[in-house]
Amino acid sequence: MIGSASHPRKPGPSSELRAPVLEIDNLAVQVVGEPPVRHILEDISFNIRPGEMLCVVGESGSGKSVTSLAVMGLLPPGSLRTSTGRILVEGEDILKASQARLRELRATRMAMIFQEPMTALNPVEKVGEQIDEVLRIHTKLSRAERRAKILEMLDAVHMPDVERIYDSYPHQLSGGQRQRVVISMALILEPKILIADEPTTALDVTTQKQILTLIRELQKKHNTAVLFITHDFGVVAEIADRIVVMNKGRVIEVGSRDDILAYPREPYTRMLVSSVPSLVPKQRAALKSDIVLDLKELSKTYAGRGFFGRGRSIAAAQGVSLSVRKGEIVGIVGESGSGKSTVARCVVRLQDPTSGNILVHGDDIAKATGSQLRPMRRRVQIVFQDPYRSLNPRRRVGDSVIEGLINFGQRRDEALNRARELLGLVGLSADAMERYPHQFSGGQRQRICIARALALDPDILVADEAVSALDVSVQAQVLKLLDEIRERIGIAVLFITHDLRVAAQICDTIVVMQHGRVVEAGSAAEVLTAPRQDYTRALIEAAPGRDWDFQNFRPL
Amino acid sequence: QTITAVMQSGLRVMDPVVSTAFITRDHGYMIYDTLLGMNEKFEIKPQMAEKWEVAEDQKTYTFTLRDGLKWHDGAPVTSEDCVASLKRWAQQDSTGQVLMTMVSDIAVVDGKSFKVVLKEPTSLLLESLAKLSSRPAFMMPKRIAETPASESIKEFIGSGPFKFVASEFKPGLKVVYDKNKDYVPRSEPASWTAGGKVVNVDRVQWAAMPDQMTPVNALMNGEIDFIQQVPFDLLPMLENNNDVNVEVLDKLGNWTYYRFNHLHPPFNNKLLRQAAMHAVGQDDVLKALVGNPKYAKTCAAVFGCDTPYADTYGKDVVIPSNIDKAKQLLKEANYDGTPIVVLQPTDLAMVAPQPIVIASALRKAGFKVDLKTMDWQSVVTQQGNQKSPSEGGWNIFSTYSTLATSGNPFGNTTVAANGTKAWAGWPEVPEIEKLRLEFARATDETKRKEITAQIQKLAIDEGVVGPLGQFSVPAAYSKKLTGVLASPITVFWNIKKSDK
Amino acid sequence: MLPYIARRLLATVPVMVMVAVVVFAILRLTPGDPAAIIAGDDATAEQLDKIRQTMGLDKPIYLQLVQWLARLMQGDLGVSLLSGTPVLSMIGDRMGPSLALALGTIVVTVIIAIPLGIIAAWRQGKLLDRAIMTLSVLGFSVPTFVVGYLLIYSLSIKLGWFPVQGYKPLSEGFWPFAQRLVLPVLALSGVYVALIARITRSSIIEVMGEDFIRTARSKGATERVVLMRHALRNAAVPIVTIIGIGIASLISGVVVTESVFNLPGLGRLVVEAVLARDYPVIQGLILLFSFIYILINLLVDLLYPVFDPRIRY
Amino acid sequence: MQAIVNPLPGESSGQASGELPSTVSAPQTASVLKQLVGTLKSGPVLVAFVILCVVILAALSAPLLGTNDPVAIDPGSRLRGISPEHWLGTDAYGRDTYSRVVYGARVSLIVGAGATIMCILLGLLIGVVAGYFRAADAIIMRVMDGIMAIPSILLAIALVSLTGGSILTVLVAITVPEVPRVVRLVRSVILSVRSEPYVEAAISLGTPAPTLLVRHMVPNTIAPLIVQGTYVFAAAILIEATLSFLGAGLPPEIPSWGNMMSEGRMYFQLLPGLILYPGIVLAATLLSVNVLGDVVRDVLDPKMAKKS
Ligand SMILES: Nc1ncnc2c1ncn2[C@@H]1O[C@H](COP(=O)(O)OP(=O)(O)OP(=O)(O)O)[C@@H](O)[C@H]1O
Ligand SMILES: Nc1ncnc2c1ncn2[C@@H]1O[C@H](COP(=O)(O)OP(=O)(O)OP(=O)(O)O)[C@@H](O)[C@H]1O
Ligand SMILES: [Mg+2]
Ligand SMILES: [Mg+2]
Repeated sequence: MIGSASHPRKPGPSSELRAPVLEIDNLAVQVVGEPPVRHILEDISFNIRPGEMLCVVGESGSGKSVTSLAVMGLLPPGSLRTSTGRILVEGEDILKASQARLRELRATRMAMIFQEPMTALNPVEKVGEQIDEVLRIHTKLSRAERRAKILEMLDAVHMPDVERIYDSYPHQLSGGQRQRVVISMALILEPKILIADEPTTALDVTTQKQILTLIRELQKKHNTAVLFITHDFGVVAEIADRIVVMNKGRVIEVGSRDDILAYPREPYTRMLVSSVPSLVPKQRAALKSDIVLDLKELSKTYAGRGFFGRGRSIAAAQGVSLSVRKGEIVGIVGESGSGKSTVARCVVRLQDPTSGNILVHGDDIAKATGSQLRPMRRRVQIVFQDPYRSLNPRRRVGDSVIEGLINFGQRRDEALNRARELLGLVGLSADAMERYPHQFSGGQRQRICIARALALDPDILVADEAVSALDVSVQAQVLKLLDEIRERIGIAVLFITHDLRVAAQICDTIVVMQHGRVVEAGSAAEVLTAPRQDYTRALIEAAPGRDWDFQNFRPL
Repeated sequence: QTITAVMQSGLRVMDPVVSTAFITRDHGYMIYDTLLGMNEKFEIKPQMAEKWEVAEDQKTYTFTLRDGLKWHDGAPVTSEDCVASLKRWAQQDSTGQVLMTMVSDIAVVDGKSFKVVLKEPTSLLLESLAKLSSRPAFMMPKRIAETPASESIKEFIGSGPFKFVASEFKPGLKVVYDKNKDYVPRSEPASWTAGGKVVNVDRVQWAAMPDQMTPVNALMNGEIDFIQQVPFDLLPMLENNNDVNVEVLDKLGNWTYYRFNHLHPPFNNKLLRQAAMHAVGQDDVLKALVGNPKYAKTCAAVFGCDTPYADTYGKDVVIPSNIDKAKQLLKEANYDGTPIVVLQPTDLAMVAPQPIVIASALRKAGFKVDLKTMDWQSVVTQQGNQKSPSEGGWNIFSTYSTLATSGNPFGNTTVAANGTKAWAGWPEVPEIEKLRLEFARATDETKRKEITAQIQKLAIDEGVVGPLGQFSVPAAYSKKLTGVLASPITVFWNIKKSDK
Repeated sequence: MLPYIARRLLATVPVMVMVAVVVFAILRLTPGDPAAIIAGDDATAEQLDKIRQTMGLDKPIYLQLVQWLARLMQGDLGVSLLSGTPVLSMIGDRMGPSLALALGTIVVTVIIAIPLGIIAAWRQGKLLDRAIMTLSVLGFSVPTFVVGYLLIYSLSIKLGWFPVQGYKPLSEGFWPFAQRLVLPVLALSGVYVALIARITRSSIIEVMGEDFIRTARSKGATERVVLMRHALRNAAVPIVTIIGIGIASLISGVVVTESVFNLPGLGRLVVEAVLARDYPVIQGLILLFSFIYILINLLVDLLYPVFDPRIRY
Repeated sequence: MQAIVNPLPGESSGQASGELPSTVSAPQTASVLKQLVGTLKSGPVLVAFVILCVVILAALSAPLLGTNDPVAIDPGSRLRGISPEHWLGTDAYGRDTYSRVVYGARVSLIVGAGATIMCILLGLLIGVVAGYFRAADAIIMRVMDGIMAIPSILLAIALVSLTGGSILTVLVAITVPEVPRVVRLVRSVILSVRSEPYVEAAISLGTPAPTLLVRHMVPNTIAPLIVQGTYVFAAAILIEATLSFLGAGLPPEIPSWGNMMSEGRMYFQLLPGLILYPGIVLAATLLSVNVLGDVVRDVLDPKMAKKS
C-alpha cells in the first residue's frame, strides 16, 4: 500500500482529535462467480473523521463507486462481493451486519447521494413522499410531524416555495432542485457519514456551485463526515480537506488537499493533476484566413408535439450569428439548455433551422434538402459527446470509419487504406480496424469518431461536448489531438463545451450563449479574462478550482 | 313445469314456409297445426280437419274443420285462413308445386269448410297435406298467410298446442313456448303428427349449444332435460348414466348420400360414376360417421329401407367397397387423371366424415382427389355452382336427409333428374322424370311400388345419387321425463315431467 | 383532457369507416348466400332469387354499401337477415355475458398474474421464478377448450361445485350470476395470466435496474417496499399496455369460451353470424368490436397518467 | 444537462492506445455463435435444444420413424388404445395417432414458424416505414388499428370459404391480426434508435436511408423481435387449434397438433390420449422455443441479459 492512509501528513484542524466515523481497512471486492478470482478493489484503506470532507478522485473505472456502495452495503448481490477487510462505521463492522441491521444503519448513520439527479428519484412519486419514506422507515413521528420536518429540511437546502415542492413530481423540478431533494433525503436524519458519488457532475457550473456550497454548509452545521467522489479536480481543489487517489481498484495516495495538489508523490497522481486544463487561455494570434462557416441570424424553434399534443414551442436558438475561419477553433459555451447543441445540430443539418442562413464557403445550406444536402454532408462533420453510443456496436471500427467514403463512391480497398491512415493520425494502430467498439476505451472511441469524421476531408468539424465524457487524462490527449489536426490540415472547428477550462485551452474564439441567444463573443483571451457581460462573469466565477494552478502544482 | 331441450341447432328463421330447415319445421309443429296428420303406420289421419269428403269423380275434396279451433290471439280458425295458408304453402313447396299443376280450384265453402278441385284424381293431395317434412302444410291466420311466399312472416300465431313467447325469443339461442290452454286435442292417442296433442307441461324451452360436449355435460348435471340429437361419439358418456334415457325417437332415421356433378368431367361419364360407386363402401362411412352399429345400417334404397318404397336393387354396387371392380371400370373409361373436387364441410359433425371416407376410397381406386374444406354454409352455396370444378365448381359433395322427407319421389329431391333444373348434381334422366309424374298420378300402392323400384334401378345405374347408408340419431332425456313419444318429428306433447 | 378525448374519439371515425368498408368487401367476396340458409339446402334457384330480391342482396355491392352506410348515419344497423330482429337489439342482448366474461377475466388475470410476476421477479433466476415462468409457457400451450373441458369435468361433473353451462344475468341475483361465470373466466384467464405474469416480471426486472431503486435501498427500505412501492408502480405502464392489448384480443378467446360454456355472448354471435352469412349482424358486430378496441386503447392511454405523472395530455 | 454517461462495465481507463479491456459485453458477430454454443452448458438450455432438435428431426424424417400414412383411414379400427400396431392408438377415423403426432410436427412447425416469419417480415417492413418516414406513420398506424379490430376468426372463415382450407389460408388468418403488434414494436424501436448518436453520425456521413435502416437501425429490433417471435410461434399453433375448433382451420386430413387436439376433444373422457399426446409434444416444443428464444435474446442484447 502506498501512503499511510490512517496517518495523514497534515490532518485537518477540526478533525484531528476525534475518532474516525468511518474506517475502511484492507477492503477487497471481487466479482462473483468467475472461477479465476477477479478483484475489483484491493487493499483499500482510509478513514474519515467527523466534519471532514474526504474527496476520492481517480479515473473512470478506478473503483470509486464500488467503494462507496460497499460502505452502504449496496453491492449488487449477484455480481460483486467483499472478500476481505473491514468497514467500520462508528466502530461497527458493517460487513458483519445483518441485512436488517444494514437497513437500520442506512439513512440514519450513513447516507448517499448519487450522480444522476434525473434518475435517482422515483419518477412516479411526489418528492415529499419520497423524503417522507425515510422518516416512515426510521422514525415513529406522526404524519404532521414528519411533514413539518420535511418542509424544514427543504427550507434548509434553500428550496423556494417548499409546500409546492413537497407536492411536486421529480420531472417538475430542475436538475439542481432534484439534487437538493436527494440531499434532503440523505441528510434529514442527520447521518454521521454522507457519501456523495459525483453529485454535481450532471449539473451545470452555476448549479454545481450552489450545491457544493450547500453540502459544505450542511456539513458544518451537523458536523457530518463527507466522502465526496468526483473526477473533477476543480471541485476537489474547492472543497476537499483530504484526498484519496484511486487507480485500478487500489488506493494510490492519501493526503491533505494541499499535499496532493501541490506535492503529489506518485507519478500517477502527478499525471492526473497536471492534466487538468488551465483556465488561463493560451495566447494565440488572431487568424486572418478565409471564413469557412458563417451563421447568419440562425434560429430554431421546436414546435410543440404533433397531432394530439398541446403545442408548446421552444425557441432554442434565436438569431445566432457567428463565423469560423479556416484553421480556427470557435468555442460555444453556456449553461445547459442555452441552445448550444441546437446550433451544432442545425449546422450539420440533423435539424432543420427555422430561419437564417448557414453559409459554408458562401453556399447556403440552411434550406438544402435531399440531393442538395448530400454533397454538403462531405463538408461538415460532427463528433458527439457520448463515445459509447456514437459507434454502432455491431460494426467493426474499420467499417464505421469508411462508411462515409463508401457512401460517396470510393472503392472499398482505397477507403480501407485511407481509414488506416486516419487511425494512425488519431494515434490508433491499424489492427483497430478489425475490432468492435466495445473493445476500446472511451478515449479511444472518441478518437475513432474523430477519425471517422475526418475521413471525408470535411472543411468544418463540429464537436458537441466531444471531450466532456472523458477523464481529464484522456481529455488532455484528445484535446491535443484536435489541436494537432487543426494545425496539420487547417480544418475549421466549432467546439461546443460547457467546461470553461477546456474552452480556454483549445479555442481561438469563444461565443457565449444564454437562452438561445449569443450574449458575448470574442477571442478566448478577451472573453475569459475581461468578460463584458454579467452572465459570462457568473459563468467564469462558478468554475470550480479557479484559484489553483494545476499544471504548476500551486495555488494562484 | 318447464322442459328445457337442447335442439340440434338454433332457431333463426321462423317461417316454416320459407325455410325447410329441420329446426324451423320442428318449431312449426310446436305452434301450428296441420289439417291432416300421419301416424306411425304411415296412415293419413284428420288433425285440424274433422273429416273430408271425396266426390264421386275423385276430383273434389271437401274438408271440414273441427269445432273449437282457435288461433293464439283468440280468433276462431276459419276455412278462409286455411285456404290462404294452403295457397302460400303450395307456392313454395316442391310437392305443393306439383300438386298445384293438378288442382283447378281451392275455394271456401262456408266458415268451416272448403274444397279443393282437382283436374285429375291423385292421392298426392292428401299425402301432401299430411306431409311430415319438410315444409309441412301448416295453417296460419289469413292476414299472415297473405304475406308473399318469398318474404318471411313477422307474426307467429298458430293454432297449435304451444304458444310462441315472442318476448323471450333470442334468435339462435333460445325459444320459449307456453302451453296453449285453449287447445282442444283430438281424442285419439297421439302417434307421430296425428292423434291428440295433449300438453302436460307449462313451458317448453329450446336452447341451442354450439359445442356438442356442453349439452351432454349439462344433461348429466341435471341442467337440461332433453337433447334432440346426441353426437354418436359422446353416447358412451350418457349410456352409462342412470339418470338419463338414451333412445332413438326418430325410428325412420336418416340416410346419407353423395352426389356427382353430372355436368362436368370426369363424372359426366357414367362408367366413372359407377367406378366411384363401387369404390365407396357404406361400412366405412357409417363407422366413421356413427361408430356404434346399433344406430346405423347399410342400405341401398334411395327411398330408405323400412319405408313403403324400400328396394334392394344395387346393393352389391353401393354397399361393399369393391376397389378392384372400380379400378377395372376406371381403366375401361380411360380416366385421364382429372382431379376430383370433393367438398368437405368442417363445422358440422353430421356431414364432416363422409367426404373423408369417400376421398380415401376414391384414391384407393386410382382417382386423383382434391378435398376442399370449407364451412357447411359454403358447401351449401357451392353445391349450386354449375361451373366446372377448375372454375370453382365441384365433382362430389355429400349430405344427409331424414327419411321422413325422402321416402317418396317427391319429397326426395335427390331423384329429380331434369338436368340443370334438378337439384345440385343436375342429372339428366328423362325416364325418371316420367316415372315421377306417373307416380303422382298413380293411386294404387302396388303400382307405385313398381314405379319406385324402376326409379331405384335407374338412380343406381345412372349414378343419380350414391346412397351411403342409413342411421338414426338417438335423443337423450332425463328420467324425470315420461311419455316421450317416438316420432320422426321431435314433439313435446304427451310428455310429463316429475319433480324428482 | 376533455378536448384530448374528443380529438381521439373523432380520430376513430376514419378507422371505423375503413374497417366497415373492408369487412363489407371481405364479406361480399366470400362465397355463401344467406338466401340459401334461409330457404334450406333444397331450395330452387328461383326461390333463392326471390329471397335475395326481398332482402336487397341482388343489388350491386357498392350500392348495398352506400345504403348500409346511409342507414348507419341515422344510427340504424339494420335487421338480421335470418330472424329479422334488429341488429342493435341482438347486440344488446348478447352484450351482458361477454362483458361479464371479459371483465371477470381481466380481474382474475390481474389478481393472479401480477402477484405471480412480482414473485418471479423477486426470486429472479431462482427455482420459484423458473417454476412460474415454466407454468406460464405451459399456460400458453393448452388450448382454451381443453382447459374448459378439464374444468367442467373436474369441478362440475365430479365435484358438482358449478353448473356446466349457461348464463344468468346479474338481475337474477349475484350468486347465480357469479356461479356460472367462475369456470369460463378461469378457462379464459389461463393464457392471459401467462402473458401478463411474464410481462410483469420482465418490466419489474427492468425497473429494478434503475437508479431510484438504489436510492430506495439506500434509504433503508426493505425489499418488499422496494418491489411493491417503487418497482411495481414504475412497471405499470408496460403492464397496462399489455393488459389493454390483451383485452382487445379477448374477442377471439371469448368465442371459444362462450361455445364451451354456452354463454349467449357476442363471440358466439359473431361466429354464428359469419357461418350464416348474416351480413348486417356481422357488420354491426365488427363496428362494435373496432369501437371497443379503440375505446380500450383510449382508456389505456388515459390510464397512463394515473401511473406515470410525467405523461400528460 | 451534460450527462456524463457511466461507462459500461469492463471499460477501464486505457490511456495507451493498444490496451484493451478484458471483459466482452457487446454483441459481435464472430462471438455470437460462440456465446450461443456456450449457453448450451446450462442444463435447461441443453434440454430445450435437444427437444427442439428432436422435434425438427422428427418432422423432417417422419416417414422413417415407423409411421404409417397419417391420412390413411381405417374406420374399422377406430378409437383404439395403445397397441403394437398403433403405438399411441387410433383416432375417430382409425388413423394412427403416433403417425399423426409425428407428421403433425411438420405442419405445426410450418404453421408456427411460417406465421412467425411472415409476421416478423411484414411487421419489420411496415414498422420500419412507419418509424422512419414520419409522414407515413399516422396513416399506417391507423390502418394497423383497423386491422387489429378485425377478429381473426372472421378472417379465417372468410379465407377458408374463399379459397378452401389450407396451410396458407390458416397462416394468413393467423398472421394478419398479429402483424400490427409487431409493427408497433418495430416502430417504437426505430423511433428510439433514430436519435442514437451513431445513427445521427451515419446521417451526417451521407448514408442513404435504406442503408441507414438496414445497417444501423434494423439490427436493434432483432432482440425484441425474437421475444415477440417466440410469442407469435406459440400463439400461431394455438390459434390454429382454435380455428379447427370453430371449423375454420386446416383441412382435417392434414395432421397438426392443433387440429388433432380439436378433433380429439370429443373423446377427452373416453380416450384422453387423443388430446394428451399432441398436447405434450406441443407444450414441450413451446417450452423449448421459449427457453432458446430467451437465450438468443440475451446473447444479442446484453442489456436485457443483465436485467433478466
Ligand atoms: N456489477 C459489477 N460487476 C462487475 N464489475 C463491475 C460491476 N460494477 C463495477 N464493476 C467494475 O468495477 C470497476 C470499478 O467501477 P466503479 O463504478 O467503481 O468505477 P468509478 O471509479 O466509479 O468510475 P466512474 O468515474 O466512471 O464512475 C470497473 O472496472 C467496473 O467495470
Ligand atoms: N428535439 C427537441 N424538441 C424540443 N425541444 C428541444 C429539443 N432539443 C432541445 N430542445 C430544447 O431546446 C433548448 C436548447 O437545447 P440544447 O440541447 O440546444 O441545449 P444545450 O445548450 O446543448 O444544453 P446542454 O448543455 O444540456 O447540452 C432546451 O430547452 C431543450 O429542452
Ligand atoms: Mg462511479
Ligand atoms: Mg448539448
